[in-house]
Parts: sequence; structure tokens; C-alpha cells
Amino acid sequence: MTEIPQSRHSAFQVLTGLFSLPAGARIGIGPMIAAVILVVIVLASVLAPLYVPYDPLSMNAMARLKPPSPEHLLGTDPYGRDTFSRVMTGGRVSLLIGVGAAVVSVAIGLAIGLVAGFFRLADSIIMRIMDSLMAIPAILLAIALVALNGPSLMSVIIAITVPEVPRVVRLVRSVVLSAREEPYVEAAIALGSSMPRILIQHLMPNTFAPLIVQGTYICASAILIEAILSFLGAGVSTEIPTWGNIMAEGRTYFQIKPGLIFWPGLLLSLCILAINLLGDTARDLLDPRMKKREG
Amino acid sequence: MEFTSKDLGNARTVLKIRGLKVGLVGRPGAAPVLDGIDLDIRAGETHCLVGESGSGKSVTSLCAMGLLPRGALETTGGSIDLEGIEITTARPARMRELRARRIAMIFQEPMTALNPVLRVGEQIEEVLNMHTDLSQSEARSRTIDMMEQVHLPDVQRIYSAFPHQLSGGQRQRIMIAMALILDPDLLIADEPTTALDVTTQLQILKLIAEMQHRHGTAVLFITHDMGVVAEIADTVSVMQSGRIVERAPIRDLLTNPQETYTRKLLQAVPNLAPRAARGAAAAPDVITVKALDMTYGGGGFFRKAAGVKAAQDVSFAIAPGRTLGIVGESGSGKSTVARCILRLIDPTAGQVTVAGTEIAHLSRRQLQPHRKHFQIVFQDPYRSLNPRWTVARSLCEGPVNFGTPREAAMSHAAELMALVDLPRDALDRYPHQFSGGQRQRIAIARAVAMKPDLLVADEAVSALDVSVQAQVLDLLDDIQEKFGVAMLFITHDLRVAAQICDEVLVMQKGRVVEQGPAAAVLSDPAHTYTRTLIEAAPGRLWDFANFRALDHAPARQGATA
Amino acid sequence: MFVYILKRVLATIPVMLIVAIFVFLLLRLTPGDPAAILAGDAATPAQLERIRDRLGLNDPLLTQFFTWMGQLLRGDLGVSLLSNTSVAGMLADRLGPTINIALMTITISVALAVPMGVIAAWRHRTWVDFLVMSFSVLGFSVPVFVIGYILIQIFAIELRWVPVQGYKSPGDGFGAFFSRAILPSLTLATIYIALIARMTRASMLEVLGEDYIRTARAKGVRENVVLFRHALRNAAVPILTIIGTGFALLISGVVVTESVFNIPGIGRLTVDAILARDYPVIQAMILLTAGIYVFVNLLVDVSYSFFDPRIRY
Amino acid sequence: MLTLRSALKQTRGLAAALLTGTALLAPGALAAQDGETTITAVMHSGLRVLDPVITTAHITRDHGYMIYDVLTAVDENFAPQPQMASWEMSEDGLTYTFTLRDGLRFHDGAPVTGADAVASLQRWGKRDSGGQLIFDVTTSLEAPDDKTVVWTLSEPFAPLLDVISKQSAVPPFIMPARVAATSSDETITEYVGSGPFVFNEAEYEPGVNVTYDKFDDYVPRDEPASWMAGGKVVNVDKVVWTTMPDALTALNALSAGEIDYLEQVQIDLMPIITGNPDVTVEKRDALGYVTIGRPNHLHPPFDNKLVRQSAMAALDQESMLATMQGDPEYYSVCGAIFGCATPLGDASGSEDLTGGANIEKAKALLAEAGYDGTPIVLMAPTDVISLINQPVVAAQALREAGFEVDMQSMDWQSVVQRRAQQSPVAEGGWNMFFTNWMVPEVSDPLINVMVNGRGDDAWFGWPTDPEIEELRAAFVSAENPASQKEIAVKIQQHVMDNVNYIMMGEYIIPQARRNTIQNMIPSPVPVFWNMTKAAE
Repeated sequence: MTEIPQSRHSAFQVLTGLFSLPAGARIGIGPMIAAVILVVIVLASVLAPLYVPYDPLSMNAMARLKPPSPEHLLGTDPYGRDTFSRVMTGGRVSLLIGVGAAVVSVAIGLAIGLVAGFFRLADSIIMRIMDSLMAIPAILLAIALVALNGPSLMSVIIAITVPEVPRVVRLVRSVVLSAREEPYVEAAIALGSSMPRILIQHLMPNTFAPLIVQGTYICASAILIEAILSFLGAGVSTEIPTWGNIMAEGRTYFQIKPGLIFWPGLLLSLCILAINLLGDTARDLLDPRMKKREG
Repeated sequence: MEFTSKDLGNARTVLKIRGLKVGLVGRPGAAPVLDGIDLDIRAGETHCLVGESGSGKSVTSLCAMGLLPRGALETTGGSIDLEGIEITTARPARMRELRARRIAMIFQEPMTALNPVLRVGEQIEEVLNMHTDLSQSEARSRTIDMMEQVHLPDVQRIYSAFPHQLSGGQRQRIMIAMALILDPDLLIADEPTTALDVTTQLQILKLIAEMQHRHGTAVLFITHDMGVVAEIADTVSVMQSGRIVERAPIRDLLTNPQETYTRKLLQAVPNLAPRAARGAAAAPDVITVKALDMTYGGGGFFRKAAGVKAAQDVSFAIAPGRTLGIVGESGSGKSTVARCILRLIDPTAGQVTVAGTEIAHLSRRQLQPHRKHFQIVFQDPYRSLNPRWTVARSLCEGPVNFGTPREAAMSHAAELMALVDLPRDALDRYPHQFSGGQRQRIAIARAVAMKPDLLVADEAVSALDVSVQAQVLDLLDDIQEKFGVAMLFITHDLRVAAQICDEVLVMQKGRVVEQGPAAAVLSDPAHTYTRTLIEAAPGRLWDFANFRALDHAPARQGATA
Repeated sequence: MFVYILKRVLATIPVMLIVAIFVFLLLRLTPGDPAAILAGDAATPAQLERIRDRLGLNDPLLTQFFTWMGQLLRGDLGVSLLSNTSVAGMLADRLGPTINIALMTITISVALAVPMGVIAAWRHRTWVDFLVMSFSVLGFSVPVFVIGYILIQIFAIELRWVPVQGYKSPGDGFGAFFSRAILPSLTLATIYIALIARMTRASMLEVLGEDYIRTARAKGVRENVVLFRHALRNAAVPILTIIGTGFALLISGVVVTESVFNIPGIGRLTVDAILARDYPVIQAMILLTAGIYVFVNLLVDVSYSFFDPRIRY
Repeated sequence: MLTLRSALKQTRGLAAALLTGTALLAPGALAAQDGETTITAVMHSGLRVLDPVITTAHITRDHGYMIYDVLTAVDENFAPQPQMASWEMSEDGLTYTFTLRDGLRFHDGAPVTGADAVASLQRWGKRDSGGQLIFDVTTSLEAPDDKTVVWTLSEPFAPLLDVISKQSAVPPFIMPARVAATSSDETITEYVGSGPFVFNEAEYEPGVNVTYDKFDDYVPRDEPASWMAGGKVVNVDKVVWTTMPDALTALNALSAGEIDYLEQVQIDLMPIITGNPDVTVEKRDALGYVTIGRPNHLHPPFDNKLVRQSAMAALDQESMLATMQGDPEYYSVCGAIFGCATPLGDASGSEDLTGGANIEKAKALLAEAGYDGTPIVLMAPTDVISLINQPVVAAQALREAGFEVDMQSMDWQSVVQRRAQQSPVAEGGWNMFFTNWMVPEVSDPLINVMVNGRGDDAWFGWPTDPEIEELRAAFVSAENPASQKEIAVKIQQHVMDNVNYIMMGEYIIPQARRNTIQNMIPSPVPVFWNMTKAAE
């Protein structure tokens, strides 16, 4: 209950806020580079079938673990498959897993979070379940889920999604809970807007910015978790190359054929780096507090 | 009205600012934030720096402290001379020595200005630890002594209290103790009483004066409140857009301002003389409130602290075209009443009849059709509009909810823009593109769009600069005249209430202590509390708008700070 | 305070119950037959059936669940289907290494990450900030097993400062423990440091913009005192929170690190148990890790009031 | 990487100087100095099941040889030799009399008696497939006194000594009678044997570490050790088995001297240690392993012999073995289902497998069979290194021949579970999987479970093959080794024609040891007697 004028933003805060934070134009060189890297990797991965020299699955027992050569740009793997072709094709699946996990967990988390933030009764039940899901270690859950469904693309995405959903739910719920204390929401109540309408039109858009940010982090971590699952033998089948299982297959050759880990690892790290950086930038730009100060 | 009348003729100059310029870091082309400030403050003098928000008052003070936000603002020219020491070029370590010892500062919001996780005594003592070689026990006894000097009660207990356990006034006393413990030459007070209730404000102003008198400190007092200026200033500097436009001794400034801007500023200052009451309306009352009770803790959509009786036995009625003001200090329950009437919270007991319907205990669904009869304008213009919505969308939300076709709502919205004196193209813009005053106009337009019978203004002008405040009050007046709407006006500022209300209801700790026609209550208060409030109102004896003392001073004379 | 803790402890009961039901169902719906694993390659279907009977795997699900719950309530975690040893005993053997490595990781992480974050916030938008942030993002971007391999390659194989693998408990001498625990801890710490440094920086940035920081500077307080006495304590709550929730990440990392560094901890035990469908072990392990997670976060919540006197329960 | 290495090497001297204070941390200084000799060995898998009768897992069998002893054991010529007991066979071949040698004691101090042997054999007989065949014709098995066991049969069982002397699957380990009284469906809970090592229960961590102490009261035979037979002389105080889930870590640990012995080295990784003068990589024994593919005979399309023949024609041992092992030194193309170096081994009829893929023939057979393109479900484990490659290589070969292949990845335990499903493919069944055996486990028609043709009672894949059953019965009653061999060749030819399973060749997994470890006995089972450890 603030009845005291100007208590929310002291002159000092307004000043520092006004001048030190970036206006829309000041994005900086880092995120630009990140965006370029990401676009290049995504394009290269999506278009991989058009230009890779070999079928990423085609084996040649006589050409195992060959060093890089004009014939095999990055050498071959223990099955004699062309590493370059596999790495480039693998990006498609890794990115698909990342984007898939991000979209699915954000969508489910948003729906559950809105309900939890809005209906007190459902809230306590939902949050207990979410607490439980959070308490189960993600990797163990993922291994168990993959063991349950077999290591298909879908089960890897589900396995990554399940532990992420509670985090999204908590985020959405907290945004909804704090946003509904805003005077403009009270004004909407006074204007006779119905509760579902307030929920969808006033409250939900508040969750978009944090969700975009969260989504990028989920995307990045999904790609990483897929790699770890492959390492533990619970990843996607080797018939579907991913950066994760290429690295996992190559891990024992770390000392003698570092390329098997290095190249997919490099692309994976660059990709995650870029996504994280863009996520940070998005967070800075989308923060409503900063938006207000642009004016 | 008596002004301070110190003789400062022989006093030494403590701070001398010459041609001070401050600009944005990395944006040399942008307009300077401070553009050639000259300022002299003498020992024992109280120099008031007044101006509206954004005029550069705070930047000036931060500059003198060497505390400009790094990477955002930088000094681009001029000098600040603190008795021979040049501050603009002083090294950080040198600056640290000066602070607290030679030049100290207190801030507007004592809640945020004190570190919430450290005991207040330790925070005062830290000054001694940083700047003196006193032993632990000496430092402590000196701290206790200083706390007693600022009239804190139960010093031993408060020493080890945390800021959140103290009242606003106590916190500000801690700040003052902290600032003055090393007996600095210059005290900079940046809006030190703005966040406080009027009665507390009065005490703090007295305390600063007392301390100044005792130590001979020079005080640079920054405020936007002309009333406060009238009470304490020796000299006044008026700032506008990074420049000092006028400087004069207090009496000269108030009686004979030279600059147009100063005149405009003074004319906008409300005074305690109640407006002429409007004729009683013949129509039945728009709203009748009977025996309204609100106790927090019993649930409700927006839950608050448990078991607090926020409003008890509140009854009133408002006729069309008339304004009832609810005044009181923070925590008096005035906003609770407003929120109960709006049904943003559910009253515990009592009746609220709006436009003939009892609404206090309707279910949300039953209530919905009646919502259009009463609308609210909130205090904080920065939060009362959805930042993601265009103005047009915000304006149409209500009418569309009640079945108005979108086109009709849009054209009505365009008319409303004219009503609140904003350009038509404002409709397609977003809230962040407007100033605080403009936003408040939009919020009023949004409320008016519903053609309500009752308009509740909850501290609707409190966050605005005084000139903007006057404009918004005029607008509300216009609207009331045009539409004959009844208005419930919640404010903590008696001067504002005097300007706009026909009737006044004074609340204290959830109870109504006095209610009646504004003229009666404000000129001849029956209740002690009302009297205290009136007496604490700063500059209440001066008619700023007419550059003279009030001829019929309200309430009893006396008790000037 | 006591009432609050009691309430929180009680609130963990439904959480743990849901975890228990979830894990139980998940396992029973998973294909895999401990009997087949136990019997080996040459077993006949009849032998398998007899083993299943003996293990109680042919009972109705509900019976199995209540049997298990009944055991749990009596404090009996059951017996491993494979090794026939008590699960409680296995936990006792395996918990130590994991806890010790985890504690060391947290110590290293906090000791490095908090100063990193503080300095990055203090020198916001300078190269120091850029370095810290780059490291943080990088820490998130490299799979933990790759970090492990690289550390082994550098410190154990090339430099020969520490052993490649293995575990010794601190009881066998701190040097022996430390030399084996340092690489896995660093491996695990990478992502944790990234997480905490990032949160410290964000939280500090927010706090450094607060009025009381300006007050402290106005008092002539030295910068290091401003940062660590005034700002850090106020920034502590989000940092503690991330340490608590990041614990889940730590558990995930442990699974991988224990494989790479050959540490006989609960991470490996669980993965082995999942791959062998050793139900009692999996159930106990997941309940245990969930319980530890809940406990750590309870600790974190309770510790808030230590850092922030405004928080009272 | 190279620049990193050289840079690191340069810093090493400097760092060493800086770190003299931390020299204590160096691994060498951490080794036990208390005069006990301990061999630390990394085994192929973690020991979790301690009952060597209830499971056929190799690690449990290896454990069995550490702490238990056997009545008779096979030597490097596949010949049964006396171990705990010598024997006499009656003229009619119906009565075997075993006489326990002197000095046999269990680890708890009790002497080993005939009754213990009888109880142990009986429990074993309920679990072991060969044992079951013997007990089918057993009239009585008794211990008339503490030193004697008399085994009476109703009809001659020529390979009896071979079966009870066999080193793999389930050897009949001798336990105290009270332990052997445990039901054959339950695991034992007391681990007392009379073997050369004592199981250290206090230091046992299932799946991670197992420690064996020298059994001081063990009396070895006088003969030199040979395979599982001969004198088991223990020259160290302690043997610690440990498991390392990461192959690379294990090699690095061996290289750094943190472990003494590595049971299995991945061929591809050998370059990491071959340059190390302190480490020897070698083949432990010449027999090694076979890898095989097993079709499901119950369901289409592999219920059709022509389709099975087509699959066999499409597969090529060389490319599969090369993918698995890389170095031809460690694999050999071999079409003999009983192993190329075993007495019964014979490679007739296997040209399609050993001569490279015959895709044309495969296509022709597939056409003849009228294969309708039903996808075959090929189970592909992802977590057992020695089984990862086969399905991947096979899938490609089968696709080339015109098969539709649905390769389904899963962990090994899912394979184990699913291969036991007889249901049709659409309802959770399967068409083909691959597995490995040690050569001695497939070396004769009684031991080799894949030549069992008894339909539902047969091994996973369930061929109903009366012809092979007749041949196996003839093998049991064969008079002499020559006629046994003759029957074995017939079985070989039959399997090649009927494709009961597909022999994919032999390979060897080398072991690696620090050079301080000497006098190891070449043997399919890694044994720790005779071995010595010199100081570094």
C-alpha cells in the first residue's frame, strides 16, 4: 500500500535506469556475432543433405578411423562413416531436439502455470506435483524414461521435457502472481473484464519475455542433455546421428582421434553459446522495466 | 507567515559551485543534464533547491558528493569547491575521506536508503569505523549519544534493530544521525521528508533545523514542495532543465518572483483554503456507504497481512456532481475504503449502494454488470496502464466489455483524447511514450469512457509534479462539471483536498474521526487529529498562488518550524 | 522458526509420496526383467519364471507397491535383486564418495563463483565482466564428460599432478582424498560456477543500484566493504536459491563424473541399477536423491533468514 | 592438441618445481608401502551376483574360480584333469567314483567332505543344462564316506567328465553342504569356498570393488598350472577387482600405474598404451570369443529357411569383425560353430560367411522366398561396447540385400527382456539379435545352447529342429572322440543349411598388464594364481 508519492522510483533510480541501461539500439557486437554463428549453423545443419559428400550412415569397415583427408574432410569414425557428413547431419537432429524440447516444455509449462497461477485450489496440488518432478534428478529420470520408451527421438525429447516443465510452470506462475497485483490488472477488473480475459490478455503476455529467455536456455540445455544421455548409453540410436551420440561414440577415442569429439563438440558448444548469449540479450531487451525506461 | 531570519552576512562559504556541467557518458551530442550551475552555500545557511522532476536537483547534489552513477553521467565542466578542495577532480580515495567527515547526505526514502540486512546502530557506527580510530566501545557510546541527539526513543533497543523494524520517521532520524555524527560542514538533504507523513515531516524538519543550529552546518535542501521551502529556507534556487533560473532569499522569492517559470511554479501550489462549496445537488446520492468494515486476513482475492482492522464503521454518501475527499496519513485505511467500494477487495461487513444497487456482497459474476457505474484512477501512472497495450486498446477495453461495438468505442476514445487534452494520434501509441501526467490523463479517460456515476481517484495526483498536479486537478474538475459524476477523492495531502473537495472525511487508523463540509472541517476542525494534520501542513500560512500570506489562516496560529 | 521448519518438513511428505508413486510406476512400466539379468544368458523360461516368483515380481502391482511402502515405513529399504545385499548397506558404502565430492564441488564453486560474480557486477560492462560472463556461458556449453576428459588429459596424464581416477575417503588421509577428488570436483564445478557466478552478478547488479549502496558510498565506505558487507548480503537470497536448485544439476553431473573418474558413488550405482532393472536399488536411490534435493532446498530456505533479517518464519 | 601437449610438457618442469610442496600428492607416493602385495585388476564387468550357480555371467564365474574349487578341471588340451578329486570309471561306464585329495579345507576351517561335493553337484545339476542331461540319467549320487563320491548312471554318458570339468557356463563349484542346500532358484548368502582365495566380505562393494585375500591353508596340487587345472599357487596377498565404466579412464589408470591389470582392452584404444614401456598388451589365450546373430524362428520372415539363408548370404564376417575389432591381429574369420581351434571345430558349409557377402545370392533367395518387405526388427543394444557394432553393420548389409530393417536401439537389459518374448513382432516380439560367447561356451553340442532344437524349450529364437536333436542325442551316446567329431561335423553342416544361427567369426580381446605382473597362466578365464608382482 503505497500512498507515498514517488516512493517506487527515487530520482536516483530513475536516473541510473535511464542512462546506464541499453536503449533498443545498443545491442552490442557479441550478440550480433552470436546471431550470425547461429544462423550459419542452423542453415548448414538444415541444408546438410544437400551438400554432404557421403550418406552419414554408410559404413566402410576398411576405412575406419581414418585421419582427415581430401576424401574425408574430418576423417572417419569407428564404422568407417564420414565424420564430416555425420557432424553436419547430426546438427539437424540436435537442433530439432533442442527446439522440440523448448517448444514442448514451454507450451505445457505455460498452460499448467497459468492454471496454477490463477486457480488457488489447483495451485497447491499442481505445485506439489511439480515439486516432486523437480526433486527427481533429471538425468536419472531421463535414463529411466528412455529405458521405458526405447531411445527414440521422441523419448529423448520427452525425457528432457519432463524435468523442465516444472521450472517453466514455476516461472509462469510467479509472473502471473506478481502481475495480477499490478494496478492495470485491477483497472481491468474495475472495467468489468472477465477473469479468463484478464488471464489471457493482461497476464499471459507478461510471461512471454521470460518464457522466450527460458526457452533459449531449455533449448541449449536439451542439446547438452542429449549428449550426456548418449554418453550414458541412453541416447538416440546411432542410426540417427546427433552431435551428442557422435561425441559419445567418439569418447573412447578422445586421446587418439580427438576430432571425433572435437568437431561435434565445437559446433555444439558454439551453438549453445550463441543460443545462451541471444537468450541473455533477449532478457535484457525484453525486460519490461527497461522497456519502460526507453520512453 | 514568518520566515527564517538568520543573519548570514559574515558566514564563510562552505560550498562554491561554478559553471558546473554534467552530461551523459558516451553521448556528447545529447543535451547536458546540468548546464552551468552556480551555487554558494554558507555555513549555517539552509539553501533550498527546488524544481520539478528531471530539473537536475538530485544530479547537482550527487555531483557534490562525487557520487554520479558511473558509466552514466560525468562532469564535463565547472568546479565544485568545498572550502578549498576541488571535488570534481578529487581522487576516489580522497573523496571517501571527505564524505561523512566534511560533506554528508540524507536521502528521500529512508527505507531503501538504509541497508535492510544490517542493524541500524552498526550502520551509524560504520561511519566512525571508517573515518576515526575510536575503539569499539568509544564508537558505540558516541553512536548512542548521537542517536539520543536525534531524539530516538529507547536508544539501546533501536541500536540493534533492523531498518524494517522502525517507523519511517525513526529511519529518517537514523539517516540524520549517520550523516551528522562526524559534524560535517555541509549536509545535503535530498527530498528527506517527501516519503513521510505530514506530521512526521514536521518533526524531521524541526530536527534538521535543530541540528543545524547546534552544529552550524550548512544545509543544501532539495525539495519539490514549496510549502517545505517556505518553512525552512534561507535562500532558494529554482531549477529548470539543468539550469538555475532564479535565486533569491526566501521572502523575496515568494513575494516577488522574477521569472515566469517561478511564478508558474508558485501559482500551481495548492493552499489550505477550501474551495467554495458547490450547491447541493437535488438528485439522489450516487453512492451510499453504511457501516463499512474491512478486516484483512479473512481471505479475499488479493490477500494481505492477517487480522488487521483496516477500516471500521465507515459511512458516507456522495451526490452527483460532488466530491468527497478522504484524507489521512499512511495506514489510515483510506485506500482500503476505496478498494472495498470498487470491490477489488471484499468488505467484511457493511453496505455499499451504488446507483441503487447494493454491491458489497454480490458475487463476482453478479457484480459484473454493475461495474460500469464506478471507476477508479490509481496513484502510480507508470503501472496503471498495461505497457503492452496501445492507448486505444486500453480505452476500449471497458466499453467493449459492456457490449459497445469496437468502432463506436474507438470513436468515443478519440473524443476522450480531446477531452483530456491529448492529440488524437496518442491512441496508437504505447504508455511508455508518455509522461507521467499524460498517462494519468489517459487513465482518467479510460475511467470516463465507461460513463461512470462514481469516479474514485486514489491518490491520483500524488505522484505528479505540482504544475502537472494542478492541471490534472483542473481536468477532474472539468469532467465533473461536464458529466455530473460523483467523485471520491483519496489523498494524504490536505492542500489538495482543500482544492477539490466539497466534503471531507478524515481517517485515522481505520476509523473516521471527523467528517463534514470541506470548509468546516479544514477551517474549524473539531477533532485534535484533524488539527494536528492541518498544523503540520507545510507552508499552510502562505498563499503561494497570490504571493502573499493567507489572510484567513486556517486553524490556530503558531507551531511554525 | 521451529513451526516453520516443522511445516516445511511436513510439506515434504506429499512431495516424497508423489516421487515414490511416480518412480514405482515408471519402473514397473519399463521393459526389463531383473530375473532375466539374474539368470544370465543360458536360463530357460521356466527358470526365469521361478526366479520372478521368488522375487515377488509376479505379484499384482498394488501388492508390490504396498509391500514396498510398508518396508519403507519400517525403515527397510529392501534388498538388491541382483547382489542380494541390503540396499541400506549399499547406500552407506556409496553415499560417502558422492557427498564428499559434492561438498568439495560446492565449496570450490562458491569460493570461486561468488567473487567472480561480485567483481563482474562491480566492473559492469568492462573486460572483467566480459571475461566472467564468457566463462559462465562457456561453462554451460561444454558437456561435462568432455571437461572431465580434458582435465584428465592435462593434469593427470600430461602433468601427472594427480591420479587419473579412483576415490579415497578423507579418512585415508586428506592428501589422498584431495588428489583424487580435485579433478572430479573441478569438472562438476564448471557448470556450477557458471550458474552461481551468473546469478551473483545479476543479483549484485540489482543490489548495487539500490539506494543503500549509494548511502554507504556517501558515508565514505571503502569499495570492498560496500561490495562484500553491504551488497553481497543483500544479494544472497537469489544466490542461495540458485545453489539450492542448481543442486539438481549437480546430481546429474555426478552421474557422468563418477563414470569418467571411476568414483564408487550413488550416481553410478543408480545408473547401473537402472540398466540392470534392480528395482529396490533404483527406488531407494531416486527417493534418496529426491530427499537430498528437498532437504538441501529446505536448508536454503531456512538460511534465508540468516542473511536477510526481514525474512522471518 | 599437439601444441597443447608440447606446451604442457614445457610447463611440467616449472610446475614440478613449484609443486615440490605438493609432491605428496603424486600418485606414485600414494601407493601402499606396507609390504603386502596387492594386485589391482580392472575386470570386464562389475561383480554383483555372488552365486556362481544361479547365473552364467562371466564375472560371477571368474569370482567362482577365485574362492571355490572344482572336482575336476580341464587343461589346455581340453582334457579333464583331477583337481579336488581323482576319479575312476567302471568298465560299463555307469559308475564314477571320485576320491577327494587330502588337505582340502573350506575358508571357515572345516574340511571338505564327500557330502559337500554331493550337495554342490546336486544344486548345480538343477541349473546347468549339461548337468541336467547327466542327472536325467543319474541313478544315484552319494558320498559313502568323507573322502568319496560315487556317481551311478542308468546309461553311459560319455562326456560326463567333460561336462563337470568345463570351465565356463556353470562349472560345478564345491561349496559347504549347508550352502549348497539353498534352493537352486535362490541366491546363496554365505560365500565360503575351498578355493585359493578368500572372499573379503567387508570390503565388497557390489558392482564396484571386490577384494580377495590369499587363503593361507590352501594346498595346491603339485602339477604345474594349466588352464583351470594344476597347482593353484597364490603368490600375492590380495587381489582387488574393480570396475571402470569408462574404457579410456581404465587405460589411463593402467598407464599411470594406478592399476596392475586390465582384463579387456579395446583394440582401437591400444595406441594409447602400446608406447608405454611399463605395460604389456597381450592375448591371454588363443581361443577368444565368437559373435553370432540369432534369428527368431517363430515369426515371419525368419520362419522361412530361405529368408534365413538369404540373411546369412548377405552378412559378411570380415566387415563385421573389422568394424568390431579393427586390427586383423585380433579377429579371425571362422565358419566353425564349435570354434576353429577346438577339437570339434569344423568349418564346412560356411563359405557364404567367410568368403565375403554374396548380395546377389541373398537377393535371389529372398525373391525365391517371396519376401514381402515385412520389416525385420533388429535389436541393437547401446550400452554394451562389444555388442554395439554388430546390429549396425548387419542392418546395412541386410538392407543391401533387399531387407527392410527396423533397427531398434535399446539398452542391453531391454534386449535381454525382449528376446524372451515369443509374441509376434507387432506385439513386442523381435526378429534378430546379436550376442557373443566365449569359444569354450560353444565348443560342443551339449554346451552350445544355440544348437538346441527343442522349440519352446530351446534358447531364444526357439527353432523346432528334430534333425539336430537326433544328432545331439547321438553325440551323447557316441562311443569315442572320432565318432563325436563325425557327429559334430554333421551338426555344423546342418546349422549352415538350416541357419539355426549365424556364426559371425572369432575375435580376441587382449589384456594389458603392468610389467611388474608376471607368470600369468594363459587361460580363457582370467585367473590370479601363479601370478607374481614385482616391486615397481
